[in-house]
Amino acid sequence: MSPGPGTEDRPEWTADEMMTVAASRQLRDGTACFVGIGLPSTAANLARATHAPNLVLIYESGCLGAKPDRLPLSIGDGILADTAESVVSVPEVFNYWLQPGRIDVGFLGAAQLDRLGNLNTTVIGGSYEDPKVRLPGAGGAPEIAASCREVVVVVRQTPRTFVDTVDFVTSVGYGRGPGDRERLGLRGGGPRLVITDLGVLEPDPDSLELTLTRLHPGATVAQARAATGWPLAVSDDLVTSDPPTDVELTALRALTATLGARA
Amino acid sequence: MSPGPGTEDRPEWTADEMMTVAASRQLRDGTACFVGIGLPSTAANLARATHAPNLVLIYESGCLGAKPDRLPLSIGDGILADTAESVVSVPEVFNYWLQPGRIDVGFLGAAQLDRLGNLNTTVIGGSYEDPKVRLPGAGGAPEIAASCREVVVVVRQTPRTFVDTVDFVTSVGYGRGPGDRERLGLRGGGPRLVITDLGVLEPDPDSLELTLTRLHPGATVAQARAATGWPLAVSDDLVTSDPPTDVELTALRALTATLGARA
Amino acid sequence: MARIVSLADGIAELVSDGDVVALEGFTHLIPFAAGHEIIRQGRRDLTLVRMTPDVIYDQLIGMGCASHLVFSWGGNPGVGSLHRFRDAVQNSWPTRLELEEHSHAGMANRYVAGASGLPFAVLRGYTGTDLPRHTPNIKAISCPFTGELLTAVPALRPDVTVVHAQRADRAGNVQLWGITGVQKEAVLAAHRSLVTVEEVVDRLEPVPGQVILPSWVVTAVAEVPGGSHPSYAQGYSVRDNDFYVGWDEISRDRDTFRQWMERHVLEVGELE
Amino acid sequence: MARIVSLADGIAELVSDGDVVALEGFTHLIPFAAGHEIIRQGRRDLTLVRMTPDVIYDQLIGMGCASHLVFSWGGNPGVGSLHRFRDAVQNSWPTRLELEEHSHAGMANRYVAGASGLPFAVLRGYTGTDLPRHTPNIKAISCPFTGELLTAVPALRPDVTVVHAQRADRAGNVQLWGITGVQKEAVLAAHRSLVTVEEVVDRLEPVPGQVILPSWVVTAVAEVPGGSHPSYAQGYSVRDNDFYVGWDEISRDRDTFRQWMERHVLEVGELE
Repeated sequence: MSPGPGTEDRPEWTADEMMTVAASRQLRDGTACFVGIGLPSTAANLARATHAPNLVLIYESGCLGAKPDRLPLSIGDGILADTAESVVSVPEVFNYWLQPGRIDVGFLGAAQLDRLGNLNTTVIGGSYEDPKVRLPGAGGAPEIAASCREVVVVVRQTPRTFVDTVDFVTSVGYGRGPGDRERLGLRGGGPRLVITDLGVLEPDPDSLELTLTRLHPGATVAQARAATGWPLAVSDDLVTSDPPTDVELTALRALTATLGARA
Repeated sequence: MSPGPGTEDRPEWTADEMMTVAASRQLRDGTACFVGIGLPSTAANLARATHAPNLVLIYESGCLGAKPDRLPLSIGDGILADTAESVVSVPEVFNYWLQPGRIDVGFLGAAQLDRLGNLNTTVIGGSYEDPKVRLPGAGGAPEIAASCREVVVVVRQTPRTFVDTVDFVTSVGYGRGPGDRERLGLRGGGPRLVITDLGVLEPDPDSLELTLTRLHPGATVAQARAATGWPLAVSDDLVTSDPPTDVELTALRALTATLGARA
Repeated sequence: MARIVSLADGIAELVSDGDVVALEGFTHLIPFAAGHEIIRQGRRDLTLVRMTPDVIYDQLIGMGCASHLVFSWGGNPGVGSLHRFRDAVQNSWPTRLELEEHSHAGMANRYVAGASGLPFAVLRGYTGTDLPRHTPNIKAISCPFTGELLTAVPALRPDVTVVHAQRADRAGNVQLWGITGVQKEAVLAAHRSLVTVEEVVDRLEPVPGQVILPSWVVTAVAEVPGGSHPSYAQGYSVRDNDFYVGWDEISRDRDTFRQWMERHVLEVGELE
Repeated sequence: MARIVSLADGIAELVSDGDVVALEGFTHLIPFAAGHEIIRQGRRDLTLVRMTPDVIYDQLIGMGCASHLVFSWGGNPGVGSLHRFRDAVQNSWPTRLELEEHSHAGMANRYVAGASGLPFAVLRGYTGTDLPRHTPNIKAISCPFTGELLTAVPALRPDVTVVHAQRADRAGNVQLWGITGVQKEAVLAAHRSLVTVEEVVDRLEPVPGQVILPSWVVTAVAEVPGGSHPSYAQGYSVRDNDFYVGWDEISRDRDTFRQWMERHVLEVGELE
């Protein structure tokens, strides 16, 4: 049977699994990755379980080089401290490790994202003072987005998430366009990839606008356009992601089965 | 036999011993003391061995609450780390412990001191660029002098040391006089006592000029004046120090016998 | 020197209506029992400070203890939103909650400045985000050597900081280890502090990764075994992740929340 | 990832004439063997940086390796002056030595700024002293919130930092404990780093008070047992206080000093 998402009734893998696998593949062995909780943590631990055993996981709780054998529910589960090469204070992780640009990749999620990769995790609708939906807020994201050598965003693609204008800029992608990061003094490279359940977006080399460069097996350009709140540009060299391998799927499912396990 | 330094041939104690005992008596039990090496360290450890068992010794090497059972030669001997309640980094000892004014007493020595308690440990004679004598420099002293709730200076009294004008202000006492510490934004109280081998000087309540308020047994005002490079003011209420007790002398001699011992 | 007190006495003495209160903890060692005692004692108009307000702040907010929240991430980690926090912000229930919002890096440095006796801290942060538009105390500052523009945030100086730790000795020296977050800075930055501990012991055996808070910078210590549940104390307990997941349902509805709080917090004493 | 190298190769590769070099250590863990290798390799025109230049800097200065010294306390702790340092400052022997002088608090914060990727640090320091008159890079800075005047110092970014530690594992992760001074900051602030260690082991067992320098922020590790003598490595050796006392006599006279260095440093290989 050829690779693909199977039939609609019995997919061989879910779109979330494909997204997580695609994200994990972006992490090169031996690099250092600042890991947010949720999909980023799953993807980073999948990478460590497959092709990148020496990936250095940095959690904002202060765990440097954590090697959890199960998925933590929070960024501060005991398994992270137990397996870390060292545990430092929270001020130290931000000041000595993130801020100077030592971290290769920052993995972020978002509630909203615009075509220049600016992210919102603060408020949706209404005003800041009187929002329709109050989200958790910034956490480590603004400085992860500013200081990591590159940023990878992992987020499900929907018109509610992929919006023309974010309601609040919590974390800067490319700001208002070329030159903006430099003008703002942001020293990291910005969002290099946005990995979704449908495919992968990358900034256009000139305009920096997020452009569909890859589709996951079974997904279509029409689906991606329908899931995007701006007129989505599509690369001339659009390619299709390799489907998850058996090794990847087995490792991923073994990992997710352990989510938040207590012992 | 009445208290006194004995005969010239066989003093019951040396002037340095009297100075160290007088300094140790200034340390109240349960307070925190920032300890420089040399006489201050000896006095602080004597206090701990006698009337102030719960004196908290802070060494700039990062040893908080050190309880050495012998006198360290340096501020970083292993015995300090071995017996400390905690060992913190050097930036932390200055930023979290000294700078906010948490330390009750700073114990300092000096190569020169003027009538307003300003201290020099940098250069003597010539110019800064081409000095006659190059001394070790500032170390922790400027900020100890600035930030401790009070400062006690322990120094032998000679005309070379007690000078009209210090050649370099390494650490500020009362600057140029009343109001100067406040104007400079120094939050500690400044030098409350100068303890010498002849007696004790304290700032005049109005002028802040160091004034002889106490003589050690056997020392005279004439000696003190001769050992001072400015016209020394003498308090109307000049008193005589209590001589070292047997307990103090025994403890002091036991301590000094261990100076820098390796095991 | 820290005094050993009961939790009820410690809260009664150290936390007053209108205070700026930080109950810190980064997922690990969150002082839940102390928060519950604040709720039982009916404190009002608190300015709650914390990098990661989570379920205990959701409870304090939902019970009407707070009028202000200074924070950088208000969620149920790995689960989702804090419904009582959202209800307060979106609907002023049970009372209006004013927000002062930062990033983690900013909040961490604000504590560092407080602990260091400095009026402000400098960082690379916030630039280009919408946070400075809504949070007045984020300002630009230029390097006096290079002219480069950076960001300044003012020191945090809580009236009282409350943290949970594994152990204290009888003199009140406190020892914690594992993920120690920003707790040392939060205690050193505060005017007063209360530490709840799993146990009071004769002697603190050194532990790798330990942080020591000397007795002379702690106001009071209360022995409260299990005092961080459903958070955890490394070496004593594990995080009750099921509780955090279950909180989502309990807290979604105002009545369910109130009933849960009545039964599990208000009607029980210290030994919940 | 750090490479495991010989001391001679590490110095040859990482330390060049004209470099800004910090050999850090606060009484404990001073990298003497590395300093001796720099002397043997005949490096010149170094800007030596250190809070507490002591006997190894006295030796480097006396052997003519340095043209600049950035420091806060240059003495033989508990013994007295550094005679080679004094001779260089007072008489330009064997060569002129330019000083840049700070306080400990200032130097420590300069390393912190370097480690933090900031161009400067803020502290309460130097005010009212004569240091700012002679050290240009001490400036006033005002708090953007309160207007209060404080002091700014620029970040230190050595070309290379050299430290000694107790252990490394085979992947180059470094572990040190006891008095750890400003070594973590000095390594993180530097462009390159060399760590000499007492031993390379299979696995770093956690130790109370440990500082870990992950392999990915260290350039090279060299196994040099006893590499901090006459300083010490907690758990491996004790400070050779007699040597420090004896150095006073050896270093007082130029010829005695030269002869001692010939015999104990120049004529021996790595395993002095």
